[in-house]
Amino acid sequence: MRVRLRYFAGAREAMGRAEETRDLPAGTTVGALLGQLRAEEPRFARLPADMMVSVNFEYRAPDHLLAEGDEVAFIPPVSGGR
Amino acid sequence: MRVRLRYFAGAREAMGRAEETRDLPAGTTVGALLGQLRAEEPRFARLPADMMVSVNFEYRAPDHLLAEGDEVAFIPPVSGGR
Amino acid sequence: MFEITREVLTADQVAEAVRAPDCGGVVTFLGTVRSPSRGRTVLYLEYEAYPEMAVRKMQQIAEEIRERWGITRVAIRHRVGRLEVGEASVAIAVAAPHRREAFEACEYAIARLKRIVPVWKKEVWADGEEWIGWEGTEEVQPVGAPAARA
Amino acid sequence: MFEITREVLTADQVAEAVRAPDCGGVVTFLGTVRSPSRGRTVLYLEYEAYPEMAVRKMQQIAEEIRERWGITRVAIRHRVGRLEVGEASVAIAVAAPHRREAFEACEYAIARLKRIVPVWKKEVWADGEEWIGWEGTEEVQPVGAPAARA
Repeated sequence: MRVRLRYFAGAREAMGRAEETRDLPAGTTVGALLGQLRAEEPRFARLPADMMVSVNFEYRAPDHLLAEGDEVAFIPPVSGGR
Repeated sequence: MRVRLRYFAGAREAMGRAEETRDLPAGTTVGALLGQLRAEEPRFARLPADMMVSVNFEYRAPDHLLAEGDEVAFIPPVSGGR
Repeated sequence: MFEITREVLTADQVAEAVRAPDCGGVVTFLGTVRSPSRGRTVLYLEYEAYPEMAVRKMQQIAEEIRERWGITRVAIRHRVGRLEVGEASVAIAVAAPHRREAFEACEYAIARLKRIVPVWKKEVWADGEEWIGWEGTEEVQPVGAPAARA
Repeated sequence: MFEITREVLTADQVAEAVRAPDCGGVVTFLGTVRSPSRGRTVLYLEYEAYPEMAVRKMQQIAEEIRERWGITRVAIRHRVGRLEVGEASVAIAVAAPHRREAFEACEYAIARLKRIVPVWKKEVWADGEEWIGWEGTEEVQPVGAPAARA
């Protein structure tokens, strides 16, 4: 299945790109995707530990199952003293 | 001594005037002025019990001493659910 | 900015008056004419002020806010004359470095204004009118200063 | 009115969007760019959003306010792009029949926005820049959903 990945703010700058598309095996979870990206890309492994993940615009936990066409975003901590 | 009296809102309508000037003996207090006005004018005696009095734009208690040129205002309860 | 005015009030007027580079938050309150009010359909309202005293009491509220929160950027405007339903009768803005204090001080300002600023409103309905807060009474008791602030 | 925009924000835009005859109070919050920030002089800020998600999260905040206070009149706008010191990055307005609830709900909205709406800012100083809240780290831990709301 194909999923779209999006990076924002510091994550976008660290990754050097705003988005990409990945082919993943059916049954891949958010946590498994994170594990794969960390293994493949040292830059991804250095993203902040308290980064959150959204799937189709909702925050999701690592056990969330991905599906064909999902949009997955990596969301560093949102801005502070506004 | 001469003092200026001012009436607002319901007090103005009940008294039929917005202001007047009075000659008072030296040493007159706010309370004594109230007593005099109540005795002289039944309309004044019927103003609300929780009305407040200001002298020169400050709320004052009945024992406050009036002085030449003072501006005394009778202030019905201010507006509620605004 | 502390004033009694016959002009239309907006949030921007007071917000712009208090904004400052060292203040991260601006809280604005608009009090608007409601209808129905206490179960009756309001046609319009008439506001009346004791303007010289009202402005002094607005300044006093700003001074209380400065003492209590250290906030110096406060604007208060109250409209008088005829107001239609939905129009703003009072506009308050408070700017502060941190938003918690700005919210607290703005809410304090409107609560104090309603207690100490001499402004009255008359509600006008299809079948009558009444000064709000005004209840003429036969009984007369001693008249004094308002209770000290909380 | 829930939006991410590149336009200048004002208090009036959001206040006018929520005003209603049965609401006696409108509380508006403007969050503005501060300088100095954490001890450094700010030249300007760059805001970036995940706009599709940010608008949905603003709508979620309005829904939470409806559940908690029964208030239905909420507007939230967030600006993105380059902002100068003193300009507003976020504008929120809440109208309610009674002012207490309007203050509470407006303060709730900005607190929630800062937790769940995906918007980031980069502070730019004379000698550098930094994404606020962003701290790149060698350590990687499990990534999950934000804590449930209070």
